[in-house]
Amino acid sequence: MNPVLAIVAPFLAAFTIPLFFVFRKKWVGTAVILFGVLSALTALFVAAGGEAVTVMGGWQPEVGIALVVDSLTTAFLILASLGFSASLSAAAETFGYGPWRFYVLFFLSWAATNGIILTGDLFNLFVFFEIFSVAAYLVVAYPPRSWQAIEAGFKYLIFGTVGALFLLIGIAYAFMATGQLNMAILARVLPRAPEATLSVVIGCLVVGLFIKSGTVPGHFWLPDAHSSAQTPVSALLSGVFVKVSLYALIRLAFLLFGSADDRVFFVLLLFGTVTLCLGHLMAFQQEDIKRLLAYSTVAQVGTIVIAIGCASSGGVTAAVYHAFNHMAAKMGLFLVSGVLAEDRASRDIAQMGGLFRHRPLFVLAFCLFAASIAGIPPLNGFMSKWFLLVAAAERGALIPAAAVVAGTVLSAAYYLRPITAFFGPAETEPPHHRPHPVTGAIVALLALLCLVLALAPYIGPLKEGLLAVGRDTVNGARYIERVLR
Amino acid sequence: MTDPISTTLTALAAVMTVPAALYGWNAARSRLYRLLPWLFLLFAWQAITAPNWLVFVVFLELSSLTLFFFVLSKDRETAFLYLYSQLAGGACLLLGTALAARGGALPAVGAVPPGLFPLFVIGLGFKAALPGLHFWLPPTHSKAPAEASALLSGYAVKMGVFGLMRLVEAPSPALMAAGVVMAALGALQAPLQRDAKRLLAYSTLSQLGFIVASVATGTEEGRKAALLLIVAHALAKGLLFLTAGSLEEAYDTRDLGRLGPAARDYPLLFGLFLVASLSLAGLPFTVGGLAKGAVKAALADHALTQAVLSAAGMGTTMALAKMASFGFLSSGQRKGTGRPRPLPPLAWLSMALFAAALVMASFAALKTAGAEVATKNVLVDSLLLIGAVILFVRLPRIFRPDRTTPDVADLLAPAGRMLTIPLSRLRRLHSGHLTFYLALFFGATLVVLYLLRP
Amino acid sequence: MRVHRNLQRLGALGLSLALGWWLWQGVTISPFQGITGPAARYIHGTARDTGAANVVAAILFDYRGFDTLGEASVIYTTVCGVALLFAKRRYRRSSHGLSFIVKRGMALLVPFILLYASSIIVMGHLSPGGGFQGGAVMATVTVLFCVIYGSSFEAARVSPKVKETIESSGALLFTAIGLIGLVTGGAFLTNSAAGFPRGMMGHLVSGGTIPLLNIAVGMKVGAGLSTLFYSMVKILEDPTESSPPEV
Amino acid sequence: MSDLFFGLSTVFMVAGLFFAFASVVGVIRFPDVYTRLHASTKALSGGAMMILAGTAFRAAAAGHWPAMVKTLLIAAFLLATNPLASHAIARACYRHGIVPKGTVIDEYAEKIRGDRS
Repeated sequence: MNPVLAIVAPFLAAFTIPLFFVFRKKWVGTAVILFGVLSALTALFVAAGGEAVTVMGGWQPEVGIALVVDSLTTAFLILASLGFSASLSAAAETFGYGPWRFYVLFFLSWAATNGIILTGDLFNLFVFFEIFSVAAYLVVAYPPRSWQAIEAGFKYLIFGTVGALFLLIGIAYAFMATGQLNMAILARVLPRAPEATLSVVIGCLVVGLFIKSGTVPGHFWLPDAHSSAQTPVSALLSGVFVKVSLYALIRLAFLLFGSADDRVFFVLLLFGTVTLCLGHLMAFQQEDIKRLLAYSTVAQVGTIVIAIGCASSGGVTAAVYHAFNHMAAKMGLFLVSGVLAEDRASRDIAQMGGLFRHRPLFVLAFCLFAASIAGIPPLNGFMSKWFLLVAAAERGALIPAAAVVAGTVLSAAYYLRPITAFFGPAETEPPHHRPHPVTGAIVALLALLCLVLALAPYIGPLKEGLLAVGRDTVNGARYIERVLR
Repeated sequence: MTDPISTTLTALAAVMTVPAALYGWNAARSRLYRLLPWLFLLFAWQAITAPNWLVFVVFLELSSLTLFFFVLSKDRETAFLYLYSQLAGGACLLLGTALAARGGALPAVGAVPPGLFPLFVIGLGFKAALPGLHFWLPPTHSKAPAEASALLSGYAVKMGVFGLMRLVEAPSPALMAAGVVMAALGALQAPLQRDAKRLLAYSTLSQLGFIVASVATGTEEGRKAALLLIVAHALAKGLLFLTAGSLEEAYDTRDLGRLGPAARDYPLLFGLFLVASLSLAGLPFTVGGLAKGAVKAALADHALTQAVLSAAGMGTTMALAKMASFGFLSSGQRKGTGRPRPLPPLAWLSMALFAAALVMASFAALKTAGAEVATKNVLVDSLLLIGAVILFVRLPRIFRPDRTTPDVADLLAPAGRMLTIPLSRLRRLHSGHLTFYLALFFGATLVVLYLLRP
Repeated sequence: MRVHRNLQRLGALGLSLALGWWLWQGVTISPFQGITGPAARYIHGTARDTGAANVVAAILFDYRGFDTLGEASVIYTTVCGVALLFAKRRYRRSSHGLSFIVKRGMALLVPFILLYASSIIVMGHLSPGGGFQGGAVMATVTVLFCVIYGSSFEAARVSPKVKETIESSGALLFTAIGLIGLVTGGAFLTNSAAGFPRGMMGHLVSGGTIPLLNIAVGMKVGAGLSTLFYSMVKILEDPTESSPPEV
Repeated sequence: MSDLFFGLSTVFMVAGLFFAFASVVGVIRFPDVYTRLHASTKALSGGAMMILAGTAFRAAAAGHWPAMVKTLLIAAFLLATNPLASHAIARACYRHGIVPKGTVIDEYAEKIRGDRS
């Protein structure tokens, strides 16, 4: 299947939903669901189709825009389609189909996400980042019921724009130095650029992606945006959007920054460690459950950045594996905490008493996800952290590795706070009780996904796939050869 | 990995868990707790028979986690203290394992590269309560439910020691020093406590000191002696914690200053207490006495260590004498706790099981050790025992249960306060001022560019 | 306090200068060695490859047409989002517009403006201009309507739904052309290789898909910017509701 | 013929430049909105018209007729829009409450009052 269809399918959805609204209002809901299924299936088919390269317009990669499918792309396509499908179902239950424009934005961001993952062209990457970011700013602020959400969206907008600016400067410098935009060609010619230019290119790209992914120092928007957004949106932000930027970081780090390897990866290790520590320490101090989860996301982003900074195939494997684990667990956590916070009409942890008796299954799922994120042994979070630790040890990065294990202790500490609150006594009975069948089903599926991921190192194909991602990604020459063949 | 050590410890785990599970069967709490001892048993077995350090750490953490939930049912703060300390130890071990796995294969449970030895010792030190890292032990043991204390003191800390046993293959003076300090510290602290279970906790610390010192010799003999003492201590301490728990159940207090003449109300309980404490104190021909003898024999080359351990043994005896005297024998001090509550039959059954195990272990040990070894030090041991009791009787002032003693754990609160300062700084950094954020960001961008300079 | 603020400003100045210096460090001014890479291909090969007279249009809509789809989608996203956030049913209060003279004068000019916009769009492949520019001019008309005739005038004549339809149809047209290229030419957005008429260079019908894509983008941008403007006008018109209540 | 057109175009352009310059001076020197508008509109209309007319003649001199027609069209559009804009600005200013400086008789105010009553 042609890779472009993974981008076109959600685009078609976004362009068609308004027409449905104008001409057949009743069918909007059905259309949203069908397009969701279609987009997910297309992406999965593209992922299943194996390695492929296609150039838009039938040109050579040099003049046209290439789309590339390799194992890293495959992994992230699967991650994105899982995350988007889960979030779409939750959103359909939470919002209904009245705000159809929300779904337009949703599909646009889906298309942009797939575009970022598939594209092999630096400027095209930037364009898709723009669609994706604009959609993200807007869905964060939706619905504009409180100043808090609008402020969060605004903050995200400012920071995101600064990040986009840095990305653009970096791309412009790269183009200025080489006259090329295709990533495979750039990987060949960029190292020949003057050192000073190269350092600016790398610096700008890295800093831009730091903002987009929420790594310190560009993390300031993240806690606000993730905690003020509506539940399905928060889940999407944490589960997929952050990962996509990290995907770009992985791709660019191993493809373009070749000649400055050590310095780049040192920067990644350094800032990853700072991010991890800061995220954990801030999460430790939160009273608001969604802010806690948001800061925990910051910490996990730090973990993944450390994994990338290990600069080895093991590190990339750990990063991808951890991205999957974090997607499954954090989406689940956001969905569950959304339901529980709605029951209590408050996001304050202190007021979450007695929810175990109120919604035992949701709370148990919360415990599972929290244990997974914190890295309690047999669960998936532990497995990926172990992969990461080994990669870090091989790299000789002792301090990041120590930070990761110390972070495990801290995260167990702050996740236990809401959990003990749930199991604790209730001052009053929760006033609301709305059934959440769809959210419940998604949470159950995510929990199942967590368990499957926990077994991934023991399931042959999955393990092979993960290892292949690491191997292929680190091997930049292979990518170049495949694109320019 | 199967060898005498893991086989013995596997069996010991079962012997410890069954009475503990029985004891807590009817406690007033969620029924899920009935599952916990068995979970603990499962994880402990896995840890003991682990093929490599990773599996060992994983199951060690899981067993700590089950005990954490036990403690959580009674006291939240202590539970968290316990969990953090255990997780910190686990984290060290995990890091060490990752570093040891650098070459490719997972490191088998055994000796590690010399550079990583301290990291592993620290990690296991959290579990085995090496001095300085023992801050969690007294509060946790005293505030946990009795059966959890029995498992904690009887088995959980021993898993850390088990790790040390595998780790230490050559004599390690540092570890021996740690063991001696532990034994002395526990022996000094135990007789001065007023909380019955805290007293037992310090006595555990002291006994662990014996075991660690014996392990630190790095010889096969030392390991065997340590194993014997582990068994002796586990059974005796399990029974002791259960009796202390029964006292608390009956009189609603663990304060030795307020406990009354329990020997009058529950003569049988006192009998069980005596069985356990005599073995623990090292009465000749009991398993405890034999084990201590074996430890001292293993430490034959280390005279100073031997001397300190003998003194520490007297401390243990004095502590147990104090518990017997104030907990079971003294009269008229009890204030308003009303009539004692009857103990459930399951509690009796579990304690009886422990006592039976203890007696059987004594016979078995006697049989394997032979009469010659058993009678070797009878005179000295008896003299030490009697001397300790005499000391206790002659110095009533020191042992009166009316004060508490300072410990490392007291440093935790000020340390926590110190820690809040950087935390609140960090919080103030996230003030919400967009311009400030941007300034920080651009500053960091400069740092990145600087680091990437050609 | 003022000292503090001045210090802050000084710090900001220092940061900007330092950052600017670093960026300046990276600027390489290499001696001109002729145009190489894709740029050379664009300059020398456009006429042969695409048959469009306007190289920029050829780059935008053929070589890098996929980027253009993305860029048009950025506008589409913005429009949709602003409409989502500022969703109000209708105008609470409309101005009466300007004086009779202006209204009448405007009425005479509007057809010409529309003609101009259309020419920019349709001749995008021949002369400077194209879908984005023409669409923006087109949207200007609706902005002028709002200023001159009052904000409810335009909505009464061109319903938002029509604009929605135009915008979405433009986007769909773009995608459909791309898909036709995929089906018949083997790759998304294939131009003449997919059988689109190549035409004579310099004529109105030339450049294959480029004029069609220009029209699609023009529809998307024109209707989109207009919707954007009116969504914001709705918020401005109603100061009481512009501040959302705290939840 | 072409020489005549060329000369005419020069004359028109010079005259146009003079008017444009005058309008600039007026915009700077005049005291309030209305008088400045007066300067900019009238003088600029005149100036721009003349320059465009000059351009048209020059195109005619070169025999480039389409260019001449285009130029004249531009002139026509300028003639239509510039007064409209000035009118709208002046009216808006008045409605906004800006009173012309030194006016004695304000007929517009009287008309508005008349309309209201």
